[in-house]
This record gives sequence, structure tokens and C-alpha cells, in this order.
Amino acid sequence: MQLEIRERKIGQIVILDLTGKITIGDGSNKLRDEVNRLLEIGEREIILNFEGTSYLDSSGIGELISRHTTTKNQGGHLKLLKLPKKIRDLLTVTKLLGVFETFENEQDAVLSFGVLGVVPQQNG
Amino acid sequence: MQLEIRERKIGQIVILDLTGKITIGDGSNKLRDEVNRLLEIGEREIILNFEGTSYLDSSGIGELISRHTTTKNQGGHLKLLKLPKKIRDLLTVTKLLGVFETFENEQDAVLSFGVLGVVPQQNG
Amino acid sequence: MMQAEKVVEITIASSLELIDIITLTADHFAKLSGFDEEELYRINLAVRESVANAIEHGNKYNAEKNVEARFGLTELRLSVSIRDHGAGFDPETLPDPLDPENLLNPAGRGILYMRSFMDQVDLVRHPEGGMQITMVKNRPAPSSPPPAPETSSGGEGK
Amino acid sequence: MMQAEKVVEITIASSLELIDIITLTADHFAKLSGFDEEELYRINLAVRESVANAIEHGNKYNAEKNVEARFGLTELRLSVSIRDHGAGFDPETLPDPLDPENLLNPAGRGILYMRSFMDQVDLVRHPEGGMQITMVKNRPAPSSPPPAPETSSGGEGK
Ligand SMILES: Nc1ncnc2c1ncn2[C@@H]1O[C@H](COP(=O)(O)OP(=O)(O)O)[C@@H](O)[C@H]1O
Ligand SMILES: Nc1ncnc2c1ncn2[C@@H]1O[C@H](COP(=O)(O)OP(=O)(O)O)[C@@H](O)[C@H]1O
Repeated sequence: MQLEIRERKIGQIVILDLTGKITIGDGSNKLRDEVNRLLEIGEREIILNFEGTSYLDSSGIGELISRHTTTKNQGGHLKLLKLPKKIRDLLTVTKLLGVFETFENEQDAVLSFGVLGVVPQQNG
Repeated sequence: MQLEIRERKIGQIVILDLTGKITIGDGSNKLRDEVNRLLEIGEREIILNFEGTSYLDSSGIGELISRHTTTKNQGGHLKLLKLPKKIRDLLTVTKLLGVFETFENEQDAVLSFGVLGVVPQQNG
Repeated sequence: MMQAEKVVEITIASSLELIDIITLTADHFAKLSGFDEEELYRINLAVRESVANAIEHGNKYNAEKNVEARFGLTELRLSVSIRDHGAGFDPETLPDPLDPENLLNPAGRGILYMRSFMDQVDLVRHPEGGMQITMVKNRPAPSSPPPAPETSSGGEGK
Repeated sequence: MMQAEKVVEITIASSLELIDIITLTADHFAKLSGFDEEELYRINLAVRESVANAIEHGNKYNAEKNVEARFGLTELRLSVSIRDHGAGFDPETLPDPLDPENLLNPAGRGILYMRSFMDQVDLVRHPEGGMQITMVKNRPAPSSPPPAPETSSGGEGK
């Protein structure tokens, strides 16, 4: 299944719910475009929710790294939520688990951004 | 998915619930063996329930005809229950719809056997 | 943008358990072609019949003989050719499975499936031996998803 | 019963949207081999990486160049070879993606995937040009479902 991305906002934080495969071509491109679009409109605190996806090829992993780096370079944060075991294993194999901030549940992820997320308010 | 066959009895009537594909090789063979086994132990009134299957290749259709003929030759009846549209279409294309007795709901199929099925009693 | 034919070729040994490899490919091509689920099912069945015939009647389950499939996708149509290495046969001489006197014959409906579900079916003896069946299905008019174009710059077409 | 290698060969044009045809076949073979769902996933990923490399680095998305896949299944192992028609490369010279200084490099993990998920990976230049990657995975010990035997009399093995 091709990657689908749903966007939610909690306060200043954008959560992208990912469903499908993040692979070379469409999947990676979509993720790149979506994160870049958020950065362009000024968003800086982004959570990628992996609950609906467990297929990530090396191009998909590369895209995660690129978006992580780009976000950081612009003073933002890209955090990973609810990694399925399969993706966690891939990040272990590639020794990347330490590179990303990862969370098991959404509230922890939201609160980790500090004051921005303390008073969650539904937007859009 | 390979064909799976679950057997139920209502009075003297055996209902085979089919799930999966009825195709050349395994699927057709399994259906043949199961109906033949029933005939060998003396069963004569058989309903094939297609609710869980909609994939029937020409070998599967051939198997239906063979089992229908064999059952009839031994004084029994083989009836078809809950044909999905796709299988109904295949029987239309092959002009076989008139060859089989088909039913939309289980009670009608059971009652069609006459006195044998009038007082349904759960067996086994 | 005009695009060339997109081609996939598959060779399998004569084993029923390998048929799915060709039908899975048929599904994938049918999806790329824009066919709906109902047509996917029909294409899948037609392809299954032709491969089963190649294994059963053509190669007679001889595992040393291969079945060769060729899928071709253009803007207008999907084509599937299946070739075996058997003795071949003359399709003109086959009994008609719709003739009332053949109705209870358990076999003889595979080619009927193919002809019913595809737009064009050609059965010819291959010049180098064996039978070759070519089935063509015209693609649905490009409504919402247009025929997948291919970029040459690294992106995926569709 | 000793059985010969069961072989499937697939040729695709260099198009990312055709990769799935080869990974679907990998899934089917992996199932026939008796691998569990976890290993299916890993085999699928390794195969995807090798085909993606063949299209991207080997054939450089040139639709006129093909990628050729060969699957072979014996009682003991599943092998997958992927060949392209590019310039080839020397695997010895590649940077190590696990080296801390390469950790944030967005590329360079495909071959690591293959080596992690398959039991043996050989990367060689094909004598007639292009790169050929051969990956082997040993089949699980035949516990409940034994390695599918093949009858030659018309029945399906498993
Ligand atoms: N590839 C083939 N090689 C040789 N003979 C074939 C081939 N395909 C079909 N035939 C012949 O045509 C007949 C009809 O085929 P088909 O309509 O598929 O029905 P079935 O396979 O059930 O007999 C077969 O019984 C066989 O004699
Ligand atoms: N089939 C191939 N033909 C030519 N070069 C290749 C091929 N496969 C891999 N390479 C080279 O090896 C490098 C590492 O490949 P890989 O580990 O898959 O990572 P990536 O594809 O992300 O670069 C590639 O960047 C490329 O230079």
C-alpha cells in the first residue's frame, strides 16, 4: 500500500499519522514533501506516528534522517512515535535508534516538547 | 488462500462451509476428497456453502460438476448455498446456473430436502 | 507524453504451486493499468487458466520444461502471452463447452474463461514448438488516475 | 524424495513501479520455503533493496535496460540473484554505514539490509557486464510443513 499521511495539530505540535509503506520513490518522496511543506509554513515541532506503518526500506530510513537533519537545522524537532517492533529492529540493525527521539505513547511525545505542548488545544 | 472446508450437520444434511480458493490442484482435490468421503460413509444430502469463497477456476467448476454427478448417481443431492455474485457470474458465463440447485439462505436450502430437514436437530 | 511498452517476462518451472507468481504479477499489472477490482479478478482468472493449461496440457507437468509469460503494458492495452514447450494443439477442433451435450463435462472451460474475460485471445503454435496464447485487454479510459507515466530522473511515475 | 531446484526467472524494465513484481514473487517463494512472517518481511526487504539498486545505481532508470531476477528453491535453501546492465561497482570500496561518521548519511544502507537479512550475499560483476547480486537464505528446518515435494502426475505438491 502506498504511503498515506494524515495531519493533526495539538497546540504548536504537528502529528503526522503515517499509513502504508515508506519506500524508494513515492513513499519517501511523499514524506519528504510533507515535512518540507510543514517547515515552509513555519512549523517546527513534528511527530511522526508510525502506528500504521511497519515497512521501511533503506531509502525510507534515509528520508527519516534527512528530514530529521533538515528540521534540526531550522531549529525544530522531529520525533518518532509508536515504532512497531519491525521498524525498531531496522533502526537497531542500522544503529540509528540513538539518533532519533522515540516515544511509546502520544502524550509523552507531546509533553516532551515542553511548554508548547503543556496545554493541548485542538486546532483545525 | 488454500481452500478450507468446515463440516456441519443439520439432521441428515451435511453442510460444508468453504473458505478460500477452489482451483486446480489442492483446492479442487480437497473438495473432491471431502465429498467422496461423505458419500462413502453414507451421506446423501450435501450443501456446499460458498459464503467464504469467490474464486473458482475452470478446474473448480469441473469439480463441482463431477461431485454433483457422482452424488446424483448415488441417489443423493448436492446443492449450492450463498453463491457470491462473482461465482454466479462464472456459472452464467459457462451456462451452468441451471444445472445446480442454488439457494440464497440456509433455511431454504435445508427445507428443500423435504422431510429429512424439516426438524433440524444439531448433530456432532 | 508517449511512453514505450512496459514489459515483464517471467519463466517458471512446470509446477502448479508456481502459478501464483504469474497471477500475482497479473494483479500488479492490472492495478497499474487502472482496472477495477472486478476486472482484476477476471484477468487473474484468465491468466491462471492459460498457465494451468501450459503446465497441464502443454508441458504435462514435466518439471524440466518451463512456462514463459510476457506482460506488456502500453497506454492503451495490457497484453499477456503464455508459452509452453508441449506438442501444441489446434483450437479449431475443440468441443464447445456451451453446447448442451457438453454441459456436464467436467473439463473444457479454460479457454472459454479466457475468451470471456479478455478482449482478444490468440492461440498459435510457436514457431519453435509449444503453444503460445496471447491475451489482450484494453485499458479503461483514463478518468481519474491517468496511465502511469515514467520519469527518467529517479522519481516514481505513479 | 530428492527434488531438483525449482526456478523462476523474471525480467523487468527499469521502473520502480515494477519492483513489487519481484518482491511479490519473493514473498511467494519465501512462503513455499516455510519461512515465518518475520523472515518473509526480511527477505522481502533484502530483495527490494537489491532490485532498487539495480534500477537506480545499475541501470540509472534507463527504461531500455532490464533487471533480471532468478529465484531458486532447493530442499535446503532459497537463492535470489538480481542482475542489472550498468557499470557495476567494487563493493570493497563502499563506506561502512555503521561507522559513526556515516551515521547521518541518508544513503548507503541497502547492502547492509541485504547482509543483515540473508545468510549469504555475493556481489560480483557479471562477465557480460552489469552487477549481479546473489543472496542465499537457508530454509528453516522442516518441522510441520515439510519442503513441498512435487508430484509429476498432476497433483499439486503442497
Ligand atoms: N497449452 C496447451 N497445450 C496443449 N493442449 C492444450 C493447451 N491448452 C489447451 N489445450 C487443449 O485444449 C483443451 C481445452 O482446454 P480448456 O478450455 O482450458 O479446458 P481444460 O483445460 O479443462 O481441458 C484441453 O483439454 C487440451 O486438450
Ligand atoms: N547494482 C549496482 N550498480 C552500481 N552500483 C551499485 C549497485 N548497487 C549498489 N551500488 C553502489 O553501492 C552503493 C551502496 O549501495 P546501498 O548500500 O544499497 O546504499 P544506497 O543505495 O542507499 O546508496 C551505492 O550508492 C552505489 O554506489
